Amino acid sequence: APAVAQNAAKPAIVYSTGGKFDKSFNEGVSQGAQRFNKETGIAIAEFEPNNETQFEQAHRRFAQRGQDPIVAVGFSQAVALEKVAKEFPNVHFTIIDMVVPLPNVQSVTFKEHEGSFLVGVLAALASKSGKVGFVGGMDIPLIRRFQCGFEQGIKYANPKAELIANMTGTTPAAWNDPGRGAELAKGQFDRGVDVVYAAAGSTGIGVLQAAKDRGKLAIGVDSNQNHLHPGTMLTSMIKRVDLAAYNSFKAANDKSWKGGIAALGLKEGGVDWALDKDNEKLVTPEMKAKVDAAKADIISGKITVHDYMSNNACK
Amino acid sequence: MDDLVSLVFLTLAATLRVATPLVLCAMGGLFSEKSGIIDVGLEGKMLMAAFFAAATSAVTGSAWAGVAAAIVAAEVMALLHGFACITHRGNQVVSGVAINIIAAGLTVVWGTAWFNRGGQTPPLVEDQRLLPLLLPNAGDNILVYAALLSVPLTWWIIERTRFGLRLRAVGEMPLAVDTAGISVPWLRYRAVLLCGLFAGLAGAYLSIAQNAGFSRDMTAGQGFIALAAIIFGKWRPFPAFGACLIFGLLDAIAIRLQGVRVPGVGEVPVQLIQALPYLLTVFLLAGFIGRAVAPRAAGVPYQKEH
Amino acid sequence: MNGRRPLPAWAEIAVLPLVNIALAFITVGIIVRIIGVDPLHALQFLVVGAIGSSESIGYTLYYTTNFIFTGLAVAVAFHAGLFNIGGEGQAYIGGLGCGLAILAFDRYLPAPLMIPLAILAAALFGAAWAAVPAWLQAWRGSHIVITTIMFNFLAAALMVYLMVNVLIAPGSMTPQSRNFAASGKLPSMHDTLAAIGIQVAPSALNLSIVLAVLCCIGVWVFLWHTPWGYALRTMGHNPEAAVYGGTNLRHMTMLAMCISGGLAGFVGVNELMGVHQRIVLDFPAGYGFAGIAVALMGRSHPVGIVLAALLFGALQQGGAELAFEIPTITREMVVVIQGLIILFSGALVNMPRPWLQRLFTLRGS
Amino acid sequence: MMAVPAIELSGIQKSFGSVHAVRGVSLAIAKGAITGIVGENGAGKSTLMSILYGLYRADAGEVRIDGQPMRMDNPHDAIAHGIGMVHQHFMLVDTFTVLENLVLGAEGGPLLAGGLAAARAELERLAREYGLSVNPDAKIADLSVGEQQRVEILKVLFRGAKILILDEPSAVLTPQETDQLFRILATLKERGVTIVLITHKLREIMAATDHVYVMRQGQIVADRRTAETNPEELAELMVGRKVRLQLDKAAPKSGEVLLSAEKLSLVDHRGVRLLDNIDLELRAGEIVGIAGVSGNGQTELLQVLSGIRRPTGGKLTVRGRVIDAHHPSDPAEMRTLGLAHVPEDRLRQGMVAAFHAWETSILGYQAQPPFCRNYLLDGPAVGRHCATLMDRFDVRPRAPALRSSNFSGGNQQKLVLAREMAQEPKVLLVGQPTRGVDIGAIEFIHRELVKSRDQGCAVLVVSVELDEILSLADRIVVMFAGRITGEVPAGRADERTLGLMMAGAHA
Ligand SMILES: Nc1ncnc2c1ncn2[C@@H]1O[C@H](COP(=O)(O)OP(=O)(O)OP(=O)(O)O)[C@@H](O)[C@H]1O
Ligand SMILES: Nc1ncnc2c1ncn2[C@@H]1O[C@H](COP(=O)(O)OP(=O)(O)OP(=O)(O)O)[C@@H](O)[C@H]1O
Ligand SMILES: [Mg+2]
Ligand SMILES: [Mg+2]
Repeated sequence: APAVAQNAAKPAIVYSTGGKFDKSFNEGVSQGAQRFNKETGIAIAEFEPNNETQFEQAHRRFAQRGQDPIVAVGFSQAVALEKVAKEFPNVHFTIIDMVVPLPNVQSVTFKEHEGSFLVGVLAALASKSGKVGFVGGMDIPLIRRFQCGFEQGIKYANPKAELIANMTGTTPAAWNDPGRGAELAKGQFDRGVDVVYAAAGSTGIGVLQAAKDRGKLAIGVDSNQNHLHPGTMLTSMIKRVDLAAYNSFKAANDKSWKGGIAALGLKEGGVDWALDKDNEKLVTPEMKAKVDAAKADIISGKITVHDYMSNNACK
Repeated sequence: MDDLVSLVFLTLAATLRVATPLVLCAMGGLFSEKSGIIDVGLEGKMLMAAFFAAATSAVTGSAWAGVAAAIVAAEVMALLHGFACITHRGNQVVSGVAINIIAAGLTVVWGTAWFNRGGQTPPLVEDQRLLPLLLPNAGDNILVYAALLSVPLTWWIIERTRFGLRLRAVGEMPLAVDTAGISVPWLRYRAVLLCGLFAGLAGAYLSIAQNAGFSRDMTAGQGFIALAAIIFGKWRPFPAFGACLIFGLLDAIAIRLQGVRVPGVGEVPVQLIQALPYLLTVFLLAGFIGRAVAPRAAGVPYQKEH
Repeated sequence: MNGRRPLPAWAEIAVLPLVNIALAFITVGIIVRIIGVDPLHALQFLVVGAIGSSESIGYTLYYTTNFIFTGLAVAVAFHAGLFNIGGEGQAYIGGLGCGLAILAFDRYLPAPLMIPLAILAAALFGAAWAAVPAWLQAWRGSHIVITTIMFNFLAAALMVYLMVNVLIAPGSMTPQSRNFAASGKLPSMHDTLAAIGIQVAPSALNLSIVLAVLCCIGVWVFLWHTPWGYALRTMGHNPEAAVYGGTNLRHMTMLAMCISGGLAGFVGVNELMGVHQRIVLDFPAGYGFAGIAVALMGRSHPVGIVLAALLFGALQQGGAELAFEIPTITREMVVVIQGLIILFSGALVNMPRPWLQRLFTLRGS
Repeated sequence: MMAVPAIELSGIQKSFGSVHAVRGVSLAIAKGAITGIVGENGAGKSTLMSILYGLYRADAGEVRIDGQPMRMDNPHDAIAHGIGMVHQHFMLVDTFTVLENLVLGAEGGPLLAGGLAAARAELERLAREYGLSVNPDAKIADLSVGEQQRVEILKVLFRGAKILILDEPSAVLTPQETDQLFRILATLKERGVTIVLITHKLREIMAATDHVYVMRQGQIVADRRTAETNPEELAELMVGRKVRLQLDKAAPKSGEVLLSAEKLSLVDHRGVRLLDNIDLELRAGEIVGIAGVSGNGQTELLQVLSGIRRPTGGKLTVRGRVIDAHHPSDPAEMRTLGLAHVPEDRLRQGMVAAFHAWETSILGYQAQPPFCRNYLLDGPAVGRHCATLMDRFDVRPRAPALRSSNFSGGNQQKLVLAREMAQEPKVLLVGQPTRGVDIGAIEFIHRELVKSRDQGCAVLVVSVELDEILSLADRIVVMFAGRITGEVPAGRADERTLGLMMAGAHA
């Protein structure tokens, strides 16, 4: 690793209660951190709280130790972070998936609905039966936002296409129940679904597995999951949390860090669909063309994808 | 018409898939409870087994090694339960709760330490798993058949063998067994070990047959459902099996019912559907299907000289 | 036990639990070793993390508050011979009650009225959630252990339904209610102390701990100094004698479980009113189950429960700090420790007794 | 003594925690003879036998069978050496059939089918040989106590025991059943079986045994050839001082009716008639004794009279308060009506083993002044109350703070009795007043009961001990199968006729 400068940043991450390896945004953040660490050799302090009241403790403790910047992963940290950010106006904070309007806080949110729209288009095109499936994790607005964007994408590509959606559960266990995920997927396959989109953390692993076992197509989420089952992974809706974390660290490291609010969508490259060697065979040129067109339209504003969370409804 | 048939078939297949771990667990629990040892720890045993099944088969590359490891792991937990409840006459429910908590923690601690994937094991490939034998779409792997077989087997052991007779006796009146010159602890240990065996298989099913790998808390309450099935079946193998199937069916239907609008009612809330098995159990436990009588000595530590 | 004389009472109460905890920690030490960390080093972090600063003490006491509530809940049921494993669900629903009361009135009522009302609501809802299994046991003879377990699952489902579909604040990212108005906030300890001129580091500790202490006293008086407590304990030890003594077992079962559930419900007060200031999901976070261990270790006596709760609180806080300091130790380690304590001081409580007896017999002769 | 004794015990010691139950007992049981062991409750008889049977492990001492030293670590060894035991408390699995209970532990093979068939044949043989007939397929729960004991004996014979130990076998039998039992024992003796008989009934000792040992406080205090002793001597040896076996009391001055039952019935949820049209009157100043083999409704009668169970038919009047299926009462109300109840089984009903004596001393009265003042228990007051009770009834040790379980059976009984009598009740129901109580304490308790009778209290005594009923009661009512099968004034009652009524034959 390269030598570390004295006045280098001392970054820290406070993960959400989902834990560092949630196969979702926490994991994305830690990947960003690893990349930063590889490039700069700077060690990154991390903490996985096991209940929400530890957020405030963690923020304060890191700030006191002169850690900077401090990245808080997940909306639920907002309240705690706001408090501590006021106590330490000279420390830089970054919060992901939520907005905290303070000068020394950088708020990064993602337009998951836009990314989901694209994979929705792809799903509709790839589906022969005209039936597409969605398996969500815990039934919360964030996941509804994925589903809603996905649905719009499907309808955009094939108005007659039908969406069969399932939520996995009602407790956080829903993020960690691949068995149930698999059953839900199989249930959808039994009803004719041939492309399924999993937005369910580790539960998704079961969904993707089920698709593989049944020879159906599956769409991964958050990080690029195409490599999990080359051949049945149609694509992944990538959410570049890693980028968000990485950029924050990098900026802090070369003293170009800025507060403010960033909502990262397709335009900003915050969300996207994954095309790589693992799924190129599955994506025909026409499909690619159609998706790229949609992407361009969204970026140019020709298509506006409705955001579920703007009114807690998909219309 | 034709696809209706296939839908029915697939629903039944799904039912069986979901019911398999319940059935195995229930049969295991049945032995334990019949011998007078309440087992709230089925969940924990199953979880441990699931973890070691996946971990071992990921490392060795052999599904069968995984199954073996699962059984060993579950047996260790079973022995712990026995050690606490039989040898040291501890409170059986407490021991069970402890085992559940310990399993929930240790699987992740070890998982993170060994694979650092936050308690997950690496995803398993084909030959590290138990695959369907005849009907790929039904997912009829060997353990499903094992579960189906375990029911008549359990019945036969309990009703038709010497061991079974003594098992039933020790669950009702240990003192009578003791005065008949039979060792109560040894009898109960054997019951607990049998329980471990079945729980082990159930765990293996979860992580290397139904799924391709372990993930934290992947048992998600199924141990408790199995427990409910036992009571529900009034501590008899076939009724307990029936209960497991009902729960399985409920689940299979729930999956298909999600988001469907029921005329009049409107869309049934997901949460309600997911709560159904628990609601049903409570309802049935409330004696609306007739009172279920537990083995008289269940939960009572046996002690010659108070 | 033949031959050896039974332990003196003080040893039963004081020495045995300590031995049990020691055994648990030794086991943990071994596990920690296995994953390659120096146990003593870890222990040091644990202790410092738990009581090293006024802030950490604050958090330790804040967790302790929850454990006192659930510990008492389990204990009261215990004394009545009932095994209440439903603390988790009762805490959850208790919190719901507390939250609903506040959401309904915080705009109109001043704190002095709002707070007692919310606390009452928490108790009532918790009690109601415990009352159903109690009724099922008393009138339908269903196994209370199983029903309370089932009711934990039901509580979770109900809460998520309400949070996601009914109570969620518009535009909120997560299922959480709108924030409580100022009158719905239970003053935090550091503010309260600051008001009387004592400065302590801010922490989650709030006035619920006072409520917890009051509950301890209340439970003690009720169980050992009122005829109803007397009848309740009689039922727990010997139902037949209770009937003979003129106690209606069904009513007593209801009473015991309602008190138990109400106590568990207060976890909601500490969490929602004291800390989150809104209704959130999963705030009971295992306190209900840990309550079993607390009650067992505390020998179901308020004093013992306070001590056990302090231990568990320190574990929770110190454990977090430990995970903070040593990356290889994950938060689940704390779960394991709790589990082991439950095992050793609950299920294996009898194991060290013979050793101690031998010890005392030797000393005696 | 004859050549080699079948059993030889030397220096047997056994303690339970602080209780030194057996203290260096040595004795020899002659082959092919019937040897009796007598002793007050808690003398250590059952414990000694449990040790011989390998159920408890002796702290010290040696056991010899046919002269050979043996280690009796568990019943298996004992059974292997041909020892069989009929326990004071039956060792049967209620939910099993007679046959299943018979084969338990002697199934003859890992599969049941064969064993059960063989057992059925063997059972018929034994039935013919000893006239011990029971239905092999009946569930134990459905058998009468007498039949259950028969099963116990069959179990022992089935295992071909050469040494048979019976612990208080006649406690639960009618005189007639007892006679049959002793005929069976005689037959067994002819066949060369060695028999050890534990009993409290000196009459049986005199009638059946060849040799008798007397135990007290865990030791053998005497050893007599039956032919050379008499009941008075044995009684004295048991208690350690002279005892008057019969109680002398003045004629009753019975007054108004305080409790009356008309066509009182009780049917349980399974539809079994536990009480069948009971008509009963209880007058001030008299003692009514209820005789009968246990399990014939006496327990239920006490439960209904004391308000623990509500009658399903008929009506009960207690000092003017009318109670029937629709107007049930409860023990609390009954107490306010001046009815006190000393339950049959003090440990299971009358007290809480884990409670301090002072807590036990207010069971049922905890909510009443002076014990409860403005919703709080008045500890000191209760303590003083308990101390006075202990004085009056000479409960030993005189320690209100001692755990109830650490009092001896007799003293526990005195404590419960004291609690109820202290309320100066108008009606006093007493179940098995002297069960588990030694002869010394019996005297005292009987005198107390008569005293309260003379103070105008209406006393109802339920006991399975005929002698007790005969010596206490002014009127004797006999119960059988939930019915009253006869009533006899104490004067004109004798064992035989009562025995017949107890067996169901109307007088
Ligand atoms: N289950 C028990 N556990 C512990 N100690 C016991 C138990 N039963 C009896 N004891 C102790 O053993 C002693 C003798 O009890 P037991 O009732 O056998 O005496 P006893 O000879 O019958 O006295 P009494 O003549 O008054 O009935 C008592 O002092 C009591 O403390
Ligand atoms: N399991 C036990 N634990 C503690 N003490 C016991 C136990 N069994 C018996 N004892 C005590 O040991 C002593 C002897 O009891 P044991 O049952 O042998 O008396 P017994 O002579 O059979 O009296 P009974 O005539 O009432 O049957 C008594 O003090 C009794 O209380
Ligand atoms: Mg005895
Ligand atoms: Mg006695």
